[in-house]
Amino acid sequence: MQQELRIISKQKIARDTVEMVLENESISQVTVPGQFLHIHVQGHMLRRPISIANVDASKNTITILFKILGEGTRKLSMYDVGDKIDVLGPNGNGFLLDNTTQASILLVGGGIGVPPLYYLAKKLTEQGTVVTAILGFQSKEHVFYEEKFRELGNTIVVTNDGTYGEKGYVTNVSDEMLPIIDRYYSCGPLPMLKAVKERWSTIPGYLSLEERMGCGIGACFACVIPTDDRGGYKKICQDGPVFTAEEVHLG
Amino acid sequence: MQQELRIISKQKIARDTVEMVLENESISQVTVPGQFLHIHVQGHMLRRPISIANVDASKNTITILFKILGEGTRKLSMYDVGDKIDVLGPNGNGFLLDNTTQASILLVGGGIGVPPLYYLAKKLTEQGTVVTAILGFQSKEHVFYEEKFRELGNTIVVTNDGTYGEKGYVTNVSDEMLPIIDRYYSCGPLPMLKAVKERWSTIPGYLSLEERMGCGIGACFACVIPTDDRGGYKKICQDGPVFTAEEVHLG
Amino acid sequence: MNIAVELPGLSLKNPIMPASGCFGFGREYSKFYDLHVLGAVIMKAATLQARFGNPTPRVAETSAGMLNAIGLQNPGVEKIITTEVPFLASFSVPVIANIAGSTIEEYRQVAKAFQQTDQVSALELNISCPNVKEGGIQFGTNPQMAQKVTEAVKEATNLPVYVKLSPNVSDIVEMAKAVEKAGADGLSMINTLTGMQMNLASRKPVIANRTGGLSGPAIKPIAIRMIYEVKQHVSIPIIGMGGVMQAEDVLEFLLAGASAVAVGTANFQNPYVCKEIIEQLPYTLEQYGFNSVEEAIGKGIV
Amino acid sequence: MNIAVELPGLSLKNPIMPASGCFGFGREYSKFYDLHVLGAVIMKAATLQARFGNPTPRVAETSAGMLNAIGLQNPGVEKIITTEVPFLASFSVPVIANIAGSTIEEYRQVAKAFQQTDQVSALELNISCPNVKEGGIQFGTNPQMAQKVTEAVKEATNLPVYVKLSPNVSDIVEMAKAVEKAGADGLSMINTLTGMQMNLASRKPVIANRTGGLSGPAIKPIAIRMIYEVKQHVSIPIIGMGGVMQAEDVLEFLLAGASAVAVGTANFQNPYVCKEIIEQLPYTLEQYGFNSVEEAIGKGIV
Ligand SMILES: Cc1cc2nc3c(=O)[nH]c(=O)nc-3n(C[C@H](O)[C@H](O)[C@H](O)COP(=O)(O)OP(=O)(O)OC[C@H]3O[C@@H](n4cnc5c(N)ncnc54)[C@H](O)[C@@H]3O)c2cc1C
Ligand SMILES: Cc1cc2nc3c(=O)[nH]c(=O)nc-3n(C[C@H](O)[C@H](O)[C@H](O)COP(=O)(O)OP(=O)(O)OC[C@H]3O[C@@H](n4cnc5c(N)ncnc54)[C@H](O)[C@@H]3O)c2cc1C
Ligand SMILES: Cc1cc2nc3c(=O)[nH]c(=O)nc-3n(C[C@H](O)[C@H](O)[C@H](O)COP(=O)(O)O)c2cc1C
Ligand SMILES: Cc1cc2nc3c(=O)[nH]c(=O)nc-3n(C[C@H](O)[C@H](O)[C@H](O)COP(=O)(O)O)c2cc1C
Ligand code: FES
Ligand code: FES
Repeated sequence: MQQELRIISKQKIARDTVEMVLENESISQVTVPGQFLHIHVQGHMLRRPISIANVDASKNTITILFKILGEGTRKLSMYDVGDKIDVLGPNGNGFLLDNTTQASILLVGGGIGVPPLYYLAKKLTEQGTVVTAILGFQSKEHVFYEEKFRELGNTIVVTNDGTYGEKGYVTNVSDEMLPIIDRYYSCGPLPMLKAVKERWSTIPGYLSLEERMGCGIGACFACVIPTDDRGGYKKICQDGPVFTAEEVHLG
Repeated sequence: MQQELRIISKQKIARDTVEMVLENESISQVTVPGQFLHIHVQGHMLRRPISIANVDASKNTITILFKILGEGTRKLSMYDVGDKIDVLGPNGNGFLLDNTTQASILLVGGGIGVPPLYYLAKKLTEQGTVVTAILGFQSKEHVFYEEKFRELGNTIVVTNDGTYGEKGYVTNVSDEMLPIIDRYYSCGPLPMLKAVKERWSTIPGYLSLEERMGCGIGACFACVIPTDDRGGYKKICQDGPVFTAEEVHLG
Repeated sequence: MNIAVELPGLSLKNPIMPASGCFGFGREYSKFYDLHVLGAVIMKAATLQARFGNPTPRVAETSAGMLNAIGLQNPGVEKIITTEVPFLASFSVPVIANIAGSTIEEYRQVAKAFQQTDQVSALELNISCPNVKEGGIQFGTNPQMAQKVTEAVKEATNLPVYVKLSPNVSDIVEMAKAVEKAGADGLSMINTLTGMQMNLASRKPVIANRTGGLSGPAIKPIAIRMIYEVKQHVSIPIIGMGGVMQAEDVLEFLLAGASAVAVGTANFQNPYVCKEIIEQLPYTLEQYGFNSVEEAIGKGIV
Repeated sequence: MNIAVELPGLSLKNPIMPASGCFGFGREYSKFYDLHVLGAVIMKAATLQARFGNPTPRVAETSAGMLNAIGLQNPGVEKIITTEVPFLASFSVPVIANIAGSTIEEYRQVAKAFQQTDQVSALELNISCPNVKEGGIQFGTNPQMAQKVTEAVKEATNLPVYVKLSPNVSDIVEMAKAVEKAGADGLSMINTLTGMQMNLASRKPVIANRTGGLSGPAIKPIAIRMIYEVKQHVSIPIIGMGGVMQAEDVLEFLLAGASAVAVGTANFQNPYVCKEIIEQLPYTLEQYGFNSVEEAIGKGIV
């Protein structure tokens, strides 16, 4: 689907981090956690993939959170409330909620990988699953959505420089601080995902991956990730962005 | 000078024709009729030259009129009141007012060549000169500023298709309809200027020329006009846009 | 308004087709609109064996353009024939197969393989892919090599062959003449220009393959110039491409000498772009005083 | 932060200079700021006799770029030496003379003429102007011709010679090696790419000369790629250019292998651009972890 979504609120929620609430009927009704919007920013050739961080199906709203990183996100941050943005979506597969068991779930998010986990946490707790979240940020001023996660479950914040919460990486959180985990879901930068996959190698996990995209819908083969050493691959935009930890080679 | 000018009003005054009033202290104080602003439109590599159509030095405002022709003017027309536009100017030489004689002056404007003549007419009548204006437009719906010119002097409107005023070209206006003329000033499309130069070949005249521009300030040699057959030339953006009818070869 | 065009092997109801590599095999875009509206479809490049392509990142954004180094990832010609061609053919739209290879022999075999199906209307010979280590660029920049590979493919197939020229050459006319002489039925131009972007933070090229092919509106003036030059020196028709975003661009290509127009990068920004251009084209032609597409072809050559 | 750079014949307090043809002889821009802040100034091309250049329109706008076909309009080398060079030299900024010609003999004579003044620090040999009928493009696309004209100019002058390469070639490395062998002290790259735009209403090319040179951000990826490739095959320094708009672009050129950077088309949009880039550059270098300009040169080559 390609649609124009009206911005109904915009807020800076941490350093270089913007929360935008968008209004749209159809997309908000069909979205599952982990999917993304492919956003056209005026004057830019390629769209920007941004995860869906929250959906309020009753109000027909979708929330996105993004970090001002380069030109595209900088311009997007300058759109005003009332403006419309052109999006493709919801794209991608989303997280498998797996609601057959009353499991204990760990969510591990790093920086701008945190947003999709929020919508996921909401959906998981709605179905009665117990979630524990580890949220990693660079430093205190980058922290966002801590309170919102706390409302849903036990939440541990770590910062690289120790200016807030625990010091270190998300994978430094010791087992004593965590319940017994049945499954984990993670999203964040590639080095973090590698470390997460290793740290929790004995339990099933789902990873949400990032890659530079062309089409964002599966046609151009820009965003492939190898699944084996024999030429097997998946497309992050279409088959992902969420994969089981085993099925992808993180290199 | 490069400055940001705030748009304080915007109005459609004829088919595809927009009047914009811009606020700026310094430019409005130094401008003479015939000069132009070199306007940067967001997302475009080259600036657009647009004549200054009026100045109110007491209110620090400058008026421009432009026709929506291509992408640049289309985007400019979509700027809102309160937005700022980035301009270079005032550029060019402007019309020589020649206020030594109490002359009878003819102004001949075609389409979007009319705007600079309005500010000129104002300045001429301020100094006591009698002006007659011939304003040519494609058709009735393209006519603008007729009333404003009438306030300053005798004004004859012609349209190519005869839907308003006299039918035909500005040069079709017969001598009987005109007073004795000492001098003329003309601005409009090149074919019109050629016809004007021929029609009033016996009296001194000033022509305001157009050409595609790069720098707009005399550095790039994009906008030259030959002055003879031996390689002589002038730059429209710097030495012009106004030239005496004799000094330029219209080809 | 008659917007149909007749080209060797291709009766096009309109001159618009997605460019190779920018539309996959149509599956994804078929979810946005009925592909039957298209003049034709050019498929993603086929090689003899399946290819994984280059490491990622494979794309980067540039001013009014993008770089790509996909590296000809494709499932191999056999799989394309059995699974992709029938899908596209189901929309009753002419299918053009883009073929690539590392050796003349590979080109020949891929071309031959497409003889198996009667659902492919023409071949587009990609002698200009800048993103593969072997072969690719050589065939595209050396007129003798271009001639040889064209001859080999012509021998191997009954289908009309459109040779896709690389703009990364000193003399595009020489290349065009060489492949015309070798029997090409038409030309496709232009492929991408080789470019690079630096990642300032990591201090290395953004694209893992280092260089990538530049496409999009940034290259349109180069495409127009090359088509204009070539049109005056060959008598085979040209499928033009490079930076087409809207119907006005299509008319610009027609005036410069293209007989049909492919749309690449624009699909990524607007998945409906081909459909929208097709709908707009009659109005644009009318606005500029043309009664048909055929009438506009080459009209800008002075 | 040390942003100075040492190049043959040029002690630059910073690596930024306006590109030839985009700054005239500095007079107009000197009204916007004190030209002393510049690393150097490259003058508009000089030919032996005064030239009027091409008919108008001479420029057109393209996506993220522009086309120009000025046609080397200039008052001739003698007049440049007597009236323009002293003006520029009065700002105590190194002056680079861009020289052009239709024959090797003309190049030689123009080069020789600049021996008269001691206010010119280096020559930039424009062997790549696509907008003149005779000579121009030949010297720029044929390695033997490029070598010959470079040798001739080197013989005629004691000044360091920077040869400005054309991007309209199949093999830029071959061209670079040829002129290095011929004694070039440095390279300037890139000049414009030959392009064209159609005027839909008039049904002919916008530019009276039909083709023009494409410049601006649209071509930056091509410039970066060519500099990256050439840097690995020559040992003479490169003055990089093509689409520079801001300090980040300068760093991109440095990483790709340029030792200094010229700014062309951007001056038309923002007459203060060179000054602003010079002011910003130390912060940009610092942001990406560099302590000097020299440190960044070629650091992106992997
Ligand atoms: C599936 C997915 C979900 C994402 N969700 C979010 C999110 O919720 N919030 C958020 O802040 N960011 C998210 N990102 C990252 C986001 O897409 C990039 O930060 C953004 O594209 C950068 O654009 P820019 O114009 O600011 O940067 P520029 O560097 O100017 O971008 C240039 C080009 O590179 C691409 N690019 C640059 N960095 C990345 C990156 N890390 N991943 C993918 N493409 C990149 C851009 O899309 C663009 O095409 C997500 C990425 C993916 C793939
Ligand atoms: C000294 C001078 C004064 C002018 N005053 C006015 C005025 O008061 N009102 C008005 O409506 N127009 C005026 N024009 C014409 C105006 O500059 C063009 O209509 C405008 O640049 C078109 O831009 P565009 O983006 O809409 O068209 P596009 O066709 O998209 O423009 C593409 C490029 O061509 C240039 N261009 C296109 N047409 C012209 C033209 N006729 N003259 C010069 N450059 C052109 C543009 O500046 C741009 O660089 C003036 C031109 C000059 C030279
Ligand atoms: C992501 C991508 C993949 C491409 N793959 C191919 C290909 O497989 N074969 C081919 O001949 N051209 C390929 N091209 C080139 C396009 O078909 C086209 O020639 C070029 O992009 C210029 O058109 P555009 O500016 O409209 O994109 C590819 C281009 C892009 C952007
Ligand atoms: C209007 C114009 C005139 C130019 N004239 C010359 C010239 O006389 N000699 C020359 O070597 N290059 C000339 N160039 C090329 C520039 O010096 C530069 O190499 C090219 O424009 C790429 O840089 P840019 O993208 O920053 O403009 C000219 C470019 C433009 C736009
Ligand atoms: S971005 Fe095109 S296939 Fe994923
Ligand atoms: S526009 Fe550059 S000299 Fe007139």
